[in-house]
Amino acid sequence: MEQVNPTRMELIKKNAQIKLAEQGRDLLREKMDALIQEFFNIMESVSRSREELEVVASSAQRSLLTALGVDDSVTLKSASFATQKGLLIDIKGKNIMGVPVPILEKKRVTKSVLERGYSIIGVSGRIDETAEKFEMELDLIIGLAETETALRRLGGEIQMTRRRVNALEQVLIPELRKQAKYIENTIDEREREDLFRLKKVKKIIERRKKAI
Amino acid sequence: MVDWGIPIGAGIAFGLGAIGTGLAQSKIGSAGAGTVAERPETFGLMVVLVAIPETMVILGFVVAAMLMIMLK
Amino acid sequence: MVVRVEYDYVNARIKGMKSCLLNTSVFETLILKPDVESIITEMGNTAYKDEIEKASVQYSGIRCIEVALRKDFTNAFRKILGYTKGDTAEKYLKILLSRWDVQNIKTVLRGKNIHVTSAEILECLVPAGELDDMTLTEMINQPDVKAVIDLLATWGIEYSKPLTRHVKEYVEKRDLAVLEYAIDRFYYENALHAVQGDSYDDSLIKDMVSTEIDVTNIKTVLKMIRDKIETEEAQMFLIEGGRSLGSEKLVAMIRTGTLEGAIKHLETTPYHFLSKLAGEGKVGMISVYEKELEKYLIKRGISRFFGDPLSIAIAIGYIWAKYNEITNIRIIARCKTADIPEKELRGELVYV
Amino acid sequence: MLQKMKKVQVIGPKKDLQHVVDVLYHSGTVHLEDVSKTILPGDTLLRRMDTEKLGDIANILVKIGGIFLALPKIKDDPLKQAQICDTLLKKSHQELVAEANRVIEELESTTKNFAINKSNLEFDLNRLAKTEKIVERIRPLESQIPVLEGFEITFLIVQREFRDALEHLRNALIEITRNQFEMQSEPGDEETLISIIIFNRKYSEHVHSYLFAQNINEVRMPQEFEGKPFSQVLQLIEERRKKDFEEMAATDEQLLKLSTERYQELAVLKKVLEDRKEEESVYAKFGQTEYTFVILGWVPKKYLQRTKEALKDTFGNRIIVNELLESPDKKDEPPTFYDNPAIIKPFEFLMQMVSPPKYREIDPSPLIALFFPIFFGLMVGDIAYGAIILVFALIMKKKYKTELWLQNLMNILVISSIPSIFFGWFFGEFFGNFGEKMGWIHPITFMGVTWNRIDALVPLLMLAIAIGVFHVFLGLFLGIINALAKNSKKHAIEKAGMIIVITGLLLVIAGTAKLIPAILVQPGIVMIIVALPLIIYGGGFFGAFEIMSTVGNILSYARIMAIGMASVVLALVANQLGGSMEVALVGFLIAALLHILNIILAMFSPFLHSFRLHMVEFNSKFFEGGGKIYKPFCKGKEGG
Repeated sequence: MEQVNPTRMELIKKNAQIKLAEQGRDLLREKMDALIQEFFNIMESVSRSREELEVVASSAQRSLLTALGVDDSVTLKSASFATQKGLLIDIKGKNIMGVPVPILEKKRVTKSVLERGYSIIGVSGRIDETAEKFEMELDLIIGLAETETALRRLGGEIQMTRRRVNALEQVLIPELRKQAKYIENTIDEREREDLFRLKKVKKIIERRKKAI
Repeated sequence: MVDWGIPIGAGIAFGLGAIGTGLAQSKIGSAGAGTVAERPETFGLMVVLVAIPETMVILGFVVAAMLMIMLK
Repeated sequence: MVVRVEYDYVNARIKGMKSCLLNTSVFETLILKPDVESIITEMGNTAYKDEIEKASVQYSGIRCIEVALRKDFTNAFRKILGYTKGDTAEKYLKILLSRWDVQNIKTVLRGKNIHVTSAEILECLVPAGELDDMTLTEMINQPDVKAVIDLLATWGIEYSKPLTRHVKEYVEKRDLAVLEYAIDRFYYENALHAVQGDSYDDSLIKDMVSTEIDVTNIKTVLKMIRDKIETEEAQMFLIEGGRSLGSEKLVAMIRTGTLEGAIKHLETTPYHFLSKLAGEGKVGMISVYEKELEKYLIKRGISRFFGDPLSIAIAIGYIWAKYNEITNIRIIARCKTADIPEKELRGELVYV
Repeated sequence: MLQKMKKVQVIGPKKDLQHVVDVLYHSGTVHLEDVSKTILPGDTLLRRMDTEKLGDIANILVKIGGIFLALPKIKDDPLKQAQICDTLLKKSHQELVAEANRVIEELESTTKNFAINKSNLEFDLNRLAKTEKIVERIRPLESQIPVLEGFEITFLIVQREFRDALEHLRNALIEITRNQFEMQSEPGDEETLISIIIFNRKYSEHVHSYLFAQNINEVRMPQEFEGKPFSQVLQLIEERRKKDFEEMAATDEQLLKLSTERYQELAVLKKVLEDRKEEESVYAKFGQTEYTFVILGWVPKKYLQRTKEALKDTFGNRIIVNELLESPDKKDEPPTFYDNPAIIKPFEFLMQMVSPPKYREIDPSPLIALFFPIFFGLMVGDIAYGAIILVFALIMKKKYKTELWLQNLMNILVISSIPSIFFGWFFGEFFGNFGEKMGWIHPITFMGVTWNRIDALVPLLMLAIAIGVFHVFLGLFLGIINALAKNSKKHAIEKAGMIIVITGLLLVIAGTAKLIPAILVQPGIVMIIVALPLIIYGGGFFGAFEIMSTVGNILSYARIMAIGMASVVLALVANQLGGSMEVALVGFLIAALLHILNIILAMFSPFLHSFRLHMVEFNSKFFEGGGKIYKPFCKGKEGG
C-alpha cells in the first residue's frame, strides 16, 4: 500500500480502473451465462445420444450373442476378416463463443449388405444384423465423440471464465477499492491537517498582532 | 424207376426257404452288426432279431420232411 | 436286382449314433444349469464326454464347449464318411462336406486379403471337409489371394475354377465379395450337377439342395429389399435351381419393395409360414425370418429319418439332427455366459 | 422274484461322510441315486458334493490317455504289472496323484514331440508326393525351352475357356519384355492348358504383377523348390523323402524304446487311476449342505432293517435314515433287483442280454428257467448228445472260471442237458437211431403214440403246437396281471379278449378238422364274435391284426418239432453213411464227424431258438422291459 501515491491524480486513475474492472466482470458474467446455456444445450443432446448408445449397444451385444451361438465363433471371426477395413474421419473445427469445437465429418459407417465385403449368400442374416448394429453403434460413438469433446471444451471455458470473474470480483476490484479509499482518506487527512495548520498559523498571527 | 417228384418237391420246399432266410438274415445281420458296433448293449436283441427269419427255413424243412416221410 | 449301396450296415450304425443324441430331458437339465462350468460337467455325462474331456485339458469355459462341439461334429461326419468310403453314397456326403471346404477357402482368402497372421487364420478353420490340414496349411502359407488360387489350381482342386474366372474382376474392383459369390454359386451349381440322376437318393439330395437354394434366395431377397437395392443389381445375387421359387418369382418379390409385399408372394409356396410371422409385428428383423426358414430346413432335414430306411435319407436326417443339437447346445452355453433369462433362451433354441 | 425296494435318504454330519460311505460299502445293500438330479435350480441350500479330486484324476487320465495313444502297444506283462500295482495301491491319494504327475511330466512332452514330429513328417511326405505329381506333369515342357542365365521360368495353368487370355498374355509380354521372351503351350488335361514362359529376370516384377490380375494361374511350388530346374527338384524330393522316412523310422524306434521301458508302468497307473476315479465318482452322487451330507438310494425291503442297524450301531443317532414315499411318476423308477435261487440265476443273464424287466413287472426269468430247458431238451432229444453237451459244458466251466458270461451260458447248457437226456430216453434216441439199432433203448409209447421222432411226425407237431398254445396263453395271462399292476385296464381287456378269440379259433379249427366233437365249433364262433370287440376296444383296429400275429406266434412253436427233426435226420444220415462204408474205420470216422457237427449244431440251434421263442413269442405278450438293474454299492462292481 505504500507504493500508492496518495494523490488526487492517482485517485482518479484508480476510480477509472475500478470502473473498467467492473465492466470486464459484467462482460465475463454475460459470457459465462451464454456458455452455460450452450453447455446445457449440448449436454441434453449428449445424454440423449448416450441413452441411445446404450440401447443400441445392448441390442448389438445381444445380436452378437445370438450369432455366436447359432453360427459358431469361427464363422463369425471369418466374416469379420472380410469386413476389416480402416475408418477415416475428417475433423474440422468451429467456434462457440471463442471456444474451438471439433466437427467430425460424418461418413456413415453403416453399410448396405453389398458393401460389407463378404458375399451375402454365404453369411447368415444374424451376422449381418450384428454387423449392422455395431456399425450403428460406431456411428453413435463418433457423433458422441464430437459432442462430448465440445462439451468438455465448453466446460473448461466456463470454468476459466468463472475463475476470471472471481478474480476480478474478489481480488482485483476490492483491492482497487481499498486503494482508492486509502487515497481518499489520505487526501482528506492531509486537507484536515492543512486546515488545522492554517488555523494555528492564523492564531499565532493574531496573537502577534495583539502583542504588538 | 424212382419217383423223383417227391424229393425234387422236398428240395424246392427246403431250398427256397433257405434262400429266403439267407437273404433276410444277410440284411438283418449287417444292420445288426452296425447297431452292435454303435451300441454293444443291444447284442442280445440283435441275436434274437437275426434268428427271426429262421422260421422260413424251418417251415421249409418241415414241409420237405413231411413230403418225404408222409408220401412215401 | 438293382445294385445299391450297402445301406443296411451303414444306416444301422447311423441309427445307433442317432440314439446317442441327447433327449429333451438332458436339454432341460442343460437349460436349468446356472453357468457354463456346470454345463461342462453335465456334458461330461453325455455322448460328448470324450471330446469335452480332451478339450478341457486345453481350454476352459465356453471355449472348451465350442471346441468340443466342433470336434464332435467333425468326428461324426468323418465317421459316416468312413463307412461309405468307395460307395456311391460317398458322393452325396461329399456334397454336404464341401460346405466346409467353401467356408475354409473363404476364410483363407479373407485372411489373406487383409493380411491376418497365419495362426489367426488357422484358428478359424474347421477342417471337416475334403481339404485336409496339409492343404489348408499350405494355402495359408501363400503370400496373397492370387497365390492361394494358384495353389488350388496347381493341385487340381476344382474350386480354383470359379475363383480364377473372377480374378480379373476382383483385381479391378478390389472387392473380395466377387470371389466369394463365385465360390458360393459354384457350390450350389456343383451340388445340383452331382445329383442329376433320377434315383431315390439323387432326388432326395436334390430336394435338400434346392430347398436350401430357395431358403438362401428368400434371405437374399429380404436383405435386398431392406437395403433398397435396385432390382437389376439384386438379381445378380440370386441362385438358379430353387425348388419352388423360380427367378421370376424372386424378381417379382424384389419389385414389391417392401418386406410384407415380398412375403405375400410366398403365400402359395411351402414358405407361407413367413406371412404369419409378418403379422406379429416383428417386421424389419431379417433374422426373425431367417430363423423360421432355418427351422423349416432343419425340420425338413430331420424328417428324412422317416424316408426309405435303406437310402441316404438316414444319413441326411442324422446330420441335420446332429447339427441341430450342436447348435442348440452352443446357444445354451452362449446364453449362460451372458446370463440370458431362461425364457428368452428357450426362444432362441430350435426344437425339432 | 423281484424284490420290493425302498427309497432311503441318509443324512448326517459332513465329518462322518467318509465313515458312512465305508459302512454302506461294506453292507453292500444300497443302490445309489444321484442326488444332484433332484436338486432344484436356485436351491442354494443343497448342493452337489464337490469333487475336485475327481477333476484332477480326470485330467491326469486324459493326459495319460494321450501318452498311451502315442506309444506303440506292447504285450501286457501280468507279473510285472501286478508288482507295480501293489506298490501303487499302497499309496495315498496325494501320493498317487504326485506319482502320476511325475510320470506325465517325464513323458508327456517327449511323446507329444514325437507325435508332432511324426505328423509333421507325414505332412511333408504328403506334400512332396503332391509336388512330385505336378512336376511330373509339367516336366515335358521344360525340355522345350533353353535354360538361360539370368532368365526366369514361370509355368502357367490356363483353363481352356480362357484360352484367349494366352493371346493377351503374349501381347503383354511383347510389350513388357520388348519381345525378349519365349512362350510354349501344351494341353495339360481335358480342361486345362499348361504354358511355360521364360523372360529376363529384370522384368520379373512387371510380368508377375500382370499375371496377378489375369484369369491365369501360376504354378505354385513349395518355396524351397522355387526356381530350380525340375530334374533337380525331383532329386531333392527323392532325397527329402528318404530323409523323412529315416527320421520317421528313428522316431518309431525311439517310441518303441520308450514303450518297452514305461509301458507296463503306464498301463497299471492308468488302471489304478480309473478304479480310483470310479470310486470317487460315487461322491459326485451325494448332496451337501453347509454341515451335512445327503445320500439317496434304494434298498431292498428285506435288507432295510439290516442296513439301518448297521448305521445305528456305528453312529448312534447321528445319522438319520429316512424312508421316502415312492412317487408315482416314472422318473422315480426303482431299480430291478432279481432275487432268484441259484438255478434261475443263469437265465437272468439271458433276460439282461435283451432288457431287464421294470420294477413293477413280473420277472420272466423263473418261467424261462422252467421252459427253456424243456424246449431245448425237446429239440435235442438224444441221450448221447445230452450227455456230451453236459460234459462239454462242465469242462468249459472249469476252464474259463473268470469269464462271467461264459459261466452263465454254460450253466444254462448244464441245466438244459438234463431234459435233453430225459427226452432222449423218451424218444429212444442214442446217437440218433444207433441205440435203437443196437437194441439198447426204444421209444416210449405214451398216450397211444410211439414217440419215435421220425414216424411220429404229426403227433410231435401237435405237441409243439399245444406247447405253443399253452405258452402263449401263459404269456397273455401274465400280460393281464402286468397290465392290472400298471392300472391300464385297456391292455388287460385286450389280452383277455385275445385269450378268448384264440380259444374260439382253436375250437373252430379243431372242430372242423374233426379232432374234437363238431358241436364245439359253434361255441367257438360265438367266443370269437364276443371277444373281438374287446380286442378292438383295448388295442384299436391294429389290435385285430394282433390276432393274426398271435396265431403266427403259436405256429412258430412248430420249430420245436422241426429243429428236433433236423437233428434226428442228420444223426440218421450219419449212422447210415457210416454204416454203408465198406471199411469199418472209415465208416466210424464219417459217422463220428457228422455226429460232432450235429452236436455243435445241437448246442447252437436249439439254444438260439429256445431263446427266441421266449423273447419273441412269449415275452411280447406281457413283457415291457427297460428297467435298470439294482447295483448295490459294494466291492465287485461288475456283480450286477
